[in-house]
Amino acid sequence: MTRTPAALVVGGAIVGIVVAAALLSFVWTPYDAVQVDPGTRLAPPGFAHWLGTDTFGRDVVSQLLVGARTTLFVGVVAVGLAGVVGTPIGILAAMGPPWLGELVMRTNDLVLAFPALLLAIMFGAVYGPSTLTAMVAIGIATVPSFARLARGGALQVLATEYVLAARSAGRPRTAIAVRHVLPNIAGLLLVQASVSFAIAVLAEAALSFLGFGTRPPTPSWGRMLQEAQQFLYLKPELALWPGLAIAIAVLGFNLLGDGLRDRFDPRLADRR
Amino acid sequence: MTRSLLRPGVLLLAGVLLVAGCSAGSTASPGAAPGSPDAPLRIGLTAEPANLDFTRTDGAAIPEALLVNVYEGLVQLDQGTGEIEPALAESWTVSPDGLVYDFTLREGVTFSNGEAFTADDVKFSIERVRSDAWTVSLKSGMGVVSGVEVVSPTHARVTLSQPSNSWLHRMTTRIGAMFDPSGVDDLANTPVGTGPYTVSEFRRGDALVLARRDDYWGEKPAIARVDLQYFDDATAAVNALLTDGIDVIGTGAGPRGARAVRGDPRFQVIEGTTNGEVTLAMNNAAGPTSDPRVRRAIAMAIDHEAVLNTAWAGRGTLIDTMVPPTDPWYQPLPDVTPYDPAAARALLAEAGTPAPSLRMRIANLPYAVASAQVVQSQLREVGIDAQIEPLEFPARWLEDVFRNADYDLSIVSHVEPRDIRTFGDPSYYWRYDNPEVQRLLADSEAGTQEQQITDLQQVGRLIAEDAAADWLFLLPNLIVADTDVQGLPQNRIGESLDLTALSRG
Amino acid sequence: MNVLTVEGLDVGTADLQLVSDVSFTLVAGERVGLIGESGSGKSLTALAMLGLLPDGVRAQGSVRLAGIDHDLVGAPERRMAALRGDAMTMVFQEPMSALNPSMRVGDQVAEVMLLHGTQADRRAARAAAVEVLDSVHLPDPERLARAYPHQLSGGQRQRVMIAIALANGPSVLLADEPTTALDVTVQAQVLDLILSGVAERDAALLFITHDLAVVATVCERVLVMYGGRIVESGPVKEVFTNPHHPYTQGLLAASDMAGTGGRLRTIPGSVPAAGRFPDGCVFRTRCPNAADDCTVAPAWTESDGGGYACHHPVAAPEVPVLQVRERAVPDLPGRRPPPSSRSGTCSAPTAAGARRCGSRGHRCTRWAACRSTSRPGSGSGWSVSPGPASRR
Amino acid sequence: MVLQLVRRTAVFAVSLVVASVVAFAFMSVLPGDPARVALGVNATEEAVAATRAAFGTDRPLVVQYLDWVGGLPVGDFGRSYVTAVDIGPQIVDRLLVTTWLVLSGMAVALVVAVPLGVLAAMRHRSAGGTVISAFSQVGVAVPSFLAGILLVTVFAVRLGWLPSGGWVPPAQDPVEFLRRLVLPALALGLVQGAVLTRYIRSAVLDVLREDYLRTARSKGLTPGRALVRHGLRNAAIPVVTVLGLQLATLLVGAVVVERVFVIPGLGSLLLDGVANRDLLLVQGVVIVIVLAVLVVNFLVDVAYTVLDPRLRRAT
Repeated sequence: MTRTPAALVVGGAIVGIVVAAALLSFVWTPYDAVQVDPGTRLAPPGFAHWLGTDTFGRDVVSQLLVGARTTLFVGVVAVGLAGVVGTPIGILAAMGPPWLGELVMRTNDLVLAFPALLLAIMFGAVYGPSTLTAMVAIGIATVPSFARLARGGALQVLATEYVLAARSAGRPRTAIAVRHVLPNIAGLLLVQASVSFAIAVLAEAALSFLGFGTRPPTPSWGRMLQEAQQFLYLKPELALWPGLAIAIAVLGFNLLGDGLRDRFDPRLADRR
Repeated sequence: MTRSLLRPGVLLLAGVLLVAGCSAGSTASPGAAPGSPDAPLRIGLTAEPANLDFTRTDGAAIPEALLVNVYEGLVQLDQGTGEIEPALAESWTVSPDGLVYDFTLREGVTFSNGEAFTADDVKFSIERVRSDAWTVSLKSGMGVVSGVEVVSPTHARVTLSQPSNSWLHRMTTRIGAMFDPSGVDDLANTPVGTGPYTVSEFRRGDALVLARRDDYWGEKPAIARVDLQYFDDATAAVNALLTDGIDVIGTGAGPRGARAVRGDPRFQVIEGTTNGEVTLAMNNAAGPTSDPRVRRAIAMAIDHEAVLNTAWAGRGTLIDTMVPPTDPWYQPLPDVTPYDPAAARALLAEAGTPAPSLRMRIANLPYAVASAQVVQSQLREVGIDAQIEPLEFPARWLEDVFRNADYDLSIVSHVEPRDIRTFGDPSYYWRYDNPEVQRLLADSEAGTQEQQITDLQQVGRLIAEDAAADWLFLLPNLIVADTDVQGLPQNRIGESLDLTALSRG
Repeated sequence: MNVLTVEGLDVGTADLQLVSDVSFTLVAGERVGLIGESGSGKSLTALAMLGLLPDGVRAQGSVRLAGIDHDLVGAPERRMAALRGDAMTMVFQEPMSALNPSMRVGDQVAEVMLLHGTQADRRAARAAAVEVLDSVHLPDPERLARAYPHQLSGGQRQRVMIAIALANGPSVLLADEPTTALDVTVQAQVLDLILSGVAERDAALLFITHDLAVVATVCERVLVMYGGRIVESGPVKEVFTNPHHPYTQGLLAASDMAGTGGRLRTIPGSVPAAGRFPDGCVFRTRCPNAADDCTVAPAWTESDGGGYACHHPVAAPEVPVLQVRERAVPDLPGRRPPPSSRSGTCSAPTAAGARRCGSRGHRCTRWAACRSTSRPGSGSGWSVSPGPASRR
Repeated sequence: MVLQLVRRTAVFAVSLVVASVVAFAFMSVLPGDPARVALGVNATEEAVAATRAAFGTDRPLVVQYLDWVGGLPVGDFGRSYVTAVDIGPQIVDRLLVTTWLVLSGMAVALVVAVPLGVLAAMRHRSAGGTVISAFSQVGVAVPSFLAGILLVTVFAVRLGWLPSGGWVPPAQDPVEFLRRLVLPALALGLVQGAVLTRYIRSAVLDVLREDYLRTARSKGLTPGRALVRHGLRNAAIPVVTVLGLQLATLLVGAVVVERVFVIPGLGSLLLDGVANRDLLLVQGVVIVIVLAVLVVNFLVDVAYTVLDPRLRRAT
């Protein structure tokens, strides 16, 4: 009845592969991912270059591996930022006085009105496009999802009897937040993190495609796609690889999120 | 049971596809329409003008569209020979001391607002360049003019403060454009000139529509309407060409247009040269690059042929200094800074900076981004760490690099004709201050033609030896067009994309 | 005459048998209780009869309805849909969620009549819906018909459900614990409605519950289910006073009817999960009388208009487990029993009265103690009180 | 109800004001003096000062803000320093284009997602449902610009069925308008459709488990009709929230798709504005996008009360 294992296992495996690729790129890539080699421009896939080379003679496999690093980096920083900022805000909104909760939620709605891409373009316009501005913009745009989730979860936990007991026993608020609330909403936050990660990967790709993300020559899947677009007539597969990489990574994080959701919220087990 | 539920959805989907399919069949006609003589000729370009006022807005996009086509000067460049030839001036004479120019104006010329063109307009236009109304940097070309005199309605006399061999040539650029005093109120949106075309519509983000004037004084162009369609992205322009969305891709699409139509009989490819020197600018006044040894090391670390082949598919011309082959003082200088990584490393060591870290703040244009990656990779080979930072062009690049010279390295294409003279201006963003070069440039203005050529050749050699900048390659004039479009320019040596000779055959 | 004949009904998924070999009949106007613990297969049996089994659950065997020329088991959806809500209807346990929250109550009632052509058009159906709502004693039915379910109380909603179930005059009404989710004070009124409703239409009632007291009051016959099988059946009086099956005995003993004095007896162990019932006698894992021969499924033993399936039936007690005494109930004019016919403190059948009643004391919550139920026309009813045998 | 509406409107207004401050402040932070940028490199200080006065950028920021924000309600977004064109009409033109794009994308998404989502829910145990779920999972993972590139490559460049991009206003040539709308709408809509399919499937699955659906069937409705008459409206309630979020996503997704398909919409106006350092323009576009998102959120709230009688005042 539950398909928990499938989503969790497949999603986990894909994410694992992406992480492994990113880690691998630190110690080994088949070739230097940024070294231009005019002698091997647009080489076809083969023994020397498994997936061929791009217009600068750079090895596609190497770029994909380092691109995984960029992608994960953006995701980790963006989602991390959102989680670290959003979660306490959400818990605070739940535990604090009602007006604070109201204020937080309205601010949330307001931030939600600035979509990630719009924020990133604004940031890029002011500070110049870079991976950093992209990460921060995506992160800020993701804060509301975490705040909202944390607030909702915290309100539920706070209504449970053992927390009421703890409160009536006079335990300090911070202790309650750390000891009771946080552990109980950690699962939901993990689900949100996974889903946000998928969104961050997509956003980074779109931004790099528009030229508001990762700067050359740092390999990024979105940038690879943008560069490959010039060669659609000649070598369409150049666009295929980064496109596939993006799609697979997003799929992986989404599946992982679904799997985790089934885990942490059994009521939803059969939904997706 | 579920089937009955799905039916509306499936039908709706089918309906959408049907509409799409039907219209796909029925509107083959607009695609066929370009065959008719009145159909607009659609030219795809990649840099859209922010507005239509080149007196106040820098950049090549506005004169590309408007000069020669909408605005005319007293003189113009012959696209084939590069010679200066008559335009609104039927003829002219120069006094022996090179200070007084007498222009005899063509009669019966009218502006597109109906006003007649007279010597008063010449005086108005030239003096206007010198006023605050003009703000672009090129206005300095009019600095040598000391006065304009209206001798008669058809006779204008321009007096220079000192002899200038380059002034008449500059009169072929945008600063020589003739305006009507009553037509300068809204230059950004409503240009008024004497040219064969007027701007009939400017759909921002889409197209600039030029319509042929019936009351044009000269030979009327063959094409009644030209749509200059602007694409943010060269790939989109190529797609449009392939799907008959446009008829011509002007420069800007780069090699990918030529690549896409290779072997396709529907299209022709025209390849020539331009004035666009893709220049690796080096800050001569600040940072590690203020040391000439570092600059020379950079120039010698770069394999220019590899840059051209990799970044621009080998299309284009290698140049060794700020002079395109179409200028009279062109000279190859292969031995000044040959590709020699070992020597480059040695020079860096000698300068005491074996591994300098440099900011390469480039224009975010395709050729610059592509070249920068090759250059960066090659510099890395000799130990130079160059960080690429693409800046939005034009605004951000102009602000940070061009105006404030806040850069170590930069890449942009310099398309203004005869822009070697910029090395005589210490405030120009190269921040190159060489009295010898400045003296030679001043001399070249006064002497004979031969003297001018030798002086400028010497300047070319000096700046190359100093590595005042490095010249990566000269952008090609790569035009891809439907086979039946005739009269496309082989070379682009002026500022304008000359539409007057175009026809369909 | 049998209006409903169920024979050899099996319900199961691909790998689980959930209901096995269930057979029984309903006669017109008859009220039959179907009792058993949760998980014994009562609801599945009812859903199988209506053809409303969840995805992946299938029925085999035979369910025949008088006047329908085909077997209901395996009948195409279209045919089943035609008789659901018409010839055979059902009232569910949860009135709070059984009504569409985004549709006006009247429309939901009208729909069932429009659907089966009982009313010709929307306007007529709406008018009829108001009438039906009135017939289930809903106050101000005109206004209520325009209300949304969330504006109604639980009892009101269950009345609406009953209205829907009775609107087309079914020949069989399946009631699946229709009062369980309601406030005890409202339960009696709702039960009244069901009983008077089926009586008026001479419909057969299959009343599913785990509340033996209700069965004792309401039903003439009872079917006892365990592990997806009917383990005992017979007239209520017989079965409740003289159970043969140890499970029935256990149920009776565990029922709170069995007395307030002693410790409440329970059936040891718990109902196994679906598919985990043992071979042979399904009850043997919890049965005090279980012996080796219980690994073989016991045959059906006929007894006193019913029967049981057990190798080691309970010996007839010297004193009845429960005292079931027949009590005369006066014939009542109209559908509503007059207050005077009721015992205890529940004097008014209105919701307000019930609430008052509820607030007076807990005696009322034992509804068997504070109410009697009429079956108009028959003049008889059952009232149950603990017999001495239950205090052992 | 009235109080609720007043409160909601107040929140909406405050949000808008704060958003305008944010947008304005953001652009004021931008390095670069619009007057200098407009005048180019060799401008004299006097000319710069004169231009500043002409632009009004020599006034205190607060005054500039109030001046700008005061014009917004009447559609006066100021005049661009760069293009010397009134921004308001320009934004309106582009917004119209983007609205077409977003709405057609939404239509595609709905046409794809409603039947597929419902089918996937009703058949969620069968192979068909699983296949739909898998496809929607994959669809969610495809960036819309990639979808756009693929669509152009296949249907415009390779097959030549449809134009590769560009825009023709519907009034000018309805057929050509549709032809040019198809691919971008698909690029936007298919991806969003995949997202929506998942939500609809989930919502319908929830509804399918509801008791009232069983009630509907017990009345004699077939599963399909029961779902249509009783389920879909209730399933629509959670889906409307997603639709609201998706409208915002589509609005922003249009930025990228407009780039791929060379469509002169709000997104390309924004990118051009950034490239030309046209602060007023960027400011204007940002506030319009934010306003659109806020309005959509507001409408979602309204849609809620229409769909869910429980949120309405008692009749």
